[in-house]
Amino acid sequence: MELLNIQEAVARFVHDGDSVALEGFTHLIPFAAAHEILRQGRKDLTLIRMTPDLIYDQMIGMGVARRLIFSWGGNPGVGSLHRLRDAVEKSWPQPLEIVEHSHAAMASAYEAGAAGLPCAIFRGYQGSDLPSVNPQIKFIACPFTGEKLACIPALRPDVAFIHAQKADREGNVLIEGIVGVQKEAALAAQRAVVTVEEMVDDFGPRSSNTVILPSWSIDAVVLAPGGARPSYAHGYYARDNAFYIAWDEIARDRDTFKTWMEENVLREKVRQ
Amino acid sequence: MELLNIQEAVARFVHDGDSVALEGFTHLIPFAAAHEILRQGRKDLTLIRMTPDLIYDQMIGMGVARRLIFSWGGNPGVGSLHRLRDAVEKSWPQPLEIVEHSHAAMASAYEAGAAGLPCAIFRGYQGSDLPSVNPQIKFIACPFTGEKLACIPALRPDVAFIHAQKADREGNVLIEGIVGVQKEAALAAQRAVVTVEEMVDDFGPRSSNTVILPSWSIDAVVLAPGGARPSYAHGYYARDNAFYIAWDEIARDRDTFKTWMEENVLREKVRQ
Amino acid sequence: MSYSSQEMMTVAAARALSNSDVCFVGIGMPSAACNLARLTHAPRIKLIYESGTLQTRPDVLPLSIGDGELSDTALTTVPVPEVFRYWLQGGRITVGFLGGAQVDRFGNLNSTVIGNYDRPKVRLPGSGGATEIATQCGQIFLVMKQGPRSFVRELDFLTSLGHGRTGRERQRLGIRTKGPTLLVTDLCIMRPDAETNEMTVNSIHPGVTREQVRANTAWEVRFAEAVQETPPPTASELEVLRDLHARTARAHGAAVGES
Amino acid sequence: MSYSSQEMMTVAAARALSNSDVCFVGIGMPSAACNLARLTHAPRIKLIYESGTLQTRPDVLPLSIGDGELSDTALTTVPVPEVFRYWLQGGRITVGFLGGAQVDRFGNLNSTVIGNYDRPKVRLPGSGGATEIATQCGQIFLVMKQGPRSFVRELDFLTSLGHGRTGRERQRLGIRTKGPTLLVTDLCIMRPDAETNEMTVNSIHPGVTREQVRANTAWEVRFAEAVQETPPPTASELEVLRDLHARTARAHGAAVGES
Repeated sequence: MELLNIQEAVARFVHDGDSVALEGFTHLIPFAAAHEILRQGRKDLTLIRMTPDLIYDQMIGMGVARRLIFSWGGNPGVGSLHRLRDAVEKSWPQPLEIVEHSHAAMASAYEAGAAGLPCAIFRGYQGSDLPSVNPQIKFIACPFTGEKLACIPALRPDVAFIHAQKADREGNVLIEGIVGVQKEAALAAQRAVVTVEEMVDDFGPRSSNTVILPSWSIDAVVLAPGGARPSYAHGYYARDNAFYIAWDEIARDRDTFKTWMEENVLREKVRQ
Repeated sequence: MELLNIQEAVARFVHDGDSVALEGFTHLIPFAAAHEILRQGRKDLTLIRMTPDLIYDQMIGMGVARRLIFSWGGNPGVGSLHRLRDAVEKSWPQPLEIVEHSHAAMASAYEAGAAGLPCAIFRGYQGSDLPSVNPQIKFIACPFTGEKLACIPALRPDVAFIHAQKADREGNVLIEGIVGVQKEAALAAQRAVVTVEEMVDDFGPRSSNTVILPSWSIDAVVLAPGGARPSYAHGYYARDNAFYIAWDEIARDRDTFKTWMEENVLREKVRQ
Repeated sequence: MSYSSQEMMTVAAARALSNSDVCFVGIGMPSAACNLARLTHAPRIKLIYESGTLQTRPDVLPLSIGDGELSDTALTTVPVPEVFRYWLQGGRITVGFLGGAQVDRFGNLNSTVIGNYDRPKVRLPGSGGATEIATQCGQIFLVMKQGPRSFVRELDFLTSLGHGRTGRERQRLGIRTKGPTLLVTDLCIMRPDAETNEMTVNSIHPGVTREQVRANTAWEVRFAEAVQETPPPTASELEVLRDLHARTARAHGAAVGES
Repeated sequence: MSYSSQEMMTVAAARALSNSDVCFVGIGMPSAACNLARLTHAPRIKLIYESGTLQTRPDVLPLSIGDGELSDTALTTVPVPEVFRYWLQGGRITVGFLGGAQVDRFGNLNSTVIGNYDRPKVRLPGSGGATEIATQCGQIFLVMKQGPRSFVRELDFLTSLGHGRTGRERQRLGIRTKGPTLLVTDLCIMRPDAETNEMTVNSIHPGVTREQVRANTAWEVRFAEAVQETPPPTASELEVLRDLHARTARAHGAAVGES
């Protein structure tokens, strides 16, 4: 584990063509990391996320992705992800290959990745058309009961970014609240970077079973207060629901989107 | 979920011939439940436990088991489980069929049971003789990589007993410290009974990610303070290491063992 | 007391829930219906959101499936793989709420694409949890606004299994859960026919005609022998629902989560 | 300073550990060696017990793998399925310590039975975590008292794979971890031969003769070209080790966990 800034972490760990998971199930979405990947101009990425959310709508709209592995691509409680739709429906700004799963499948595939397995089995996709459009969905028979179970490849991203509340001075990371698939994504990845709200000397008194990623299970910690905005960080700030609603208008039009990204994401580079 | 006493819970939920898991990985071993099963004279049980420990040494020595599914059968830090050995080596007091696994296998099999799956896959048993003596260990090929993975049946006990720190007035159960496979065992079982140190009105302020079994996921809660002795309950009492050492002498001899059980376990019935 | 068709739909869905239900809740109308049930006749209902919040009691409706409010008021919050593996696949959920862009007469759902999968006219969000919710909850309540483009003869894509394209698919696949037992719309309530599993109108909301129901269904919709009139929302149901929406609007700083 | 052969063994095992190790620790001698390393030259070593305690720093040696002390002093404690799936099988452990009732010249272990499996002379505890520890840790350190009945020509049962019955089994099975790279006994230190993987004496403890090593090994034990004398325990190593044992004895109320 190394303590890096976000520029260093992205420069060091994200390469053109990588498969990248920026996870965070509604909570703790690592926007700061995504924005730095955009500023550094990475391309040809395979993006992996259960819920692409605004974070991948932005990345897809900026043309960094050639492939998306996902299970639910909407703006939660609001509607469509217009940039994702534009890419799939009209190949703008470039064609986007999609590998589509259900949530249960993605969650099991991250779990299998964290567990070092090549594949995950679960009872899934029964009666659904999804297996007919995703060749990565296969079925195997239980050798004891004969039951047909779904089997999909484990997710093993080249690099995962997650956001967490705290790191201590050793670089251990504490996550609390809706923990989603963040721990699994970090453990499943070849390289894992955690952006955090806060660095503390010591986590202090806590439950024995607190969700902690030890320093030796991740590659870098980056101090990034507010790094999950406009999503939220339990104990730090609330979800900016108004922005999620406003995004519908911003992203609906290609030019409005590009202008917004230029002004609010890409120009950040100059300031630093 | 019902609130029962231990006599009612055993009478209601444990039948002759059942497969029974009394779990607790070193911590929170449900001795009070085991002793009541002995007092009620159940027989022909299939006992399931990763570490049979003193709890199953007692049950096996008293002749209630015809079958044992396990992965490590020693007295931790002390030596042999003499009653288990006597049953396997000399069929005393009756023959004991054994189904033997590794810890990784048992843990994955409980996980699969909790997840409602018929089997578990993992990377295991490579190069070991165990598959040659346990026909429940099979191997399947990953359909994506061809890798050979171990596959074993999920554990789905007829009934599981676990011990926990607290239940609230709704019958939700809180477990803290070394949580072992207790949650998985309870969720994998057809019927689950939890003995607890303490009943509280409400768990009060706590971490969002506290290990809690909701009332609707278990069948009964039993108030049984000290119910894990001579093992321990984090926050309540320490492990009685001296008793674990003393057990070596008690259990070494058939008559000494029977006398001890008679005096310390079976006679409890009279007192109540 | 006057009410909207959206309110009628939410109330009708809420009434189908009971104190003994453990409910897998989606965002939007299902969330409103489940919380309305919890705040009225079913205070002991257990609500689970796929973000891992078990037995949660939000004071306001969440905008997303993973709002902080859900975790703050939950009995506990577990990882997402655990929610799908131990709780949903483990068979512990009695009712799942689903909707989609299209439904057919057997309660199958499309939430994936309009048009061809590889060249979609409209790319929809996709399955999310729906595909396994549809087969692993004890029963499924469908809630959707009715219209001829959403209540279709044939789905463009079958995302989540209802009773299958023949009405008999669940049995053939060895699925032991019941599938769609209820379809609540803004016009009526349908239930599967005991013989064919075709979703059949059992109850029509006050002021709605059979013609309206027919005009808003692309298949030849069947009516049960005895069709009831849905009891209108009571004053107290409406009051609780409107309070919930008012609190939600204040909390989110915008008029969201309508119904 | 005089010392026992048990102390020599513990110290020799401890020295093989470094600050960069993440160690899967068993009870007894491995626990003493790992904690001795942590309290002397390797303060940043990470110790994991199979009860789920990650990065634990016990003040006294645990009697069992799941003593409260381990959880109280751990960074965090995870469920047992997670320890075996995410942490061991996930490939995050650099060193595993193993021992058994029998070891053969290729470092394979028997902790299952003496005699026939179905009619055992002595039923041993069994695998526990050992079978997968043996193949999934980066490397394995074996620690066992040497004797002709435990250092055998042929195992009665192969519980945990070393280099296999031919010395080449790991490669054949596609296993990428190193297996036994070190065997520490009360008499000597062995390492696998670079060509054959046969465990070969590299270092003999002070005061021990080659004859003693031969007499306590049932196979024809090989010696490396240059055999060292193991440096004896230093005064500070012994002091820390004895303090640890004294604290442990006081805490457990009995003289357990020796060396």
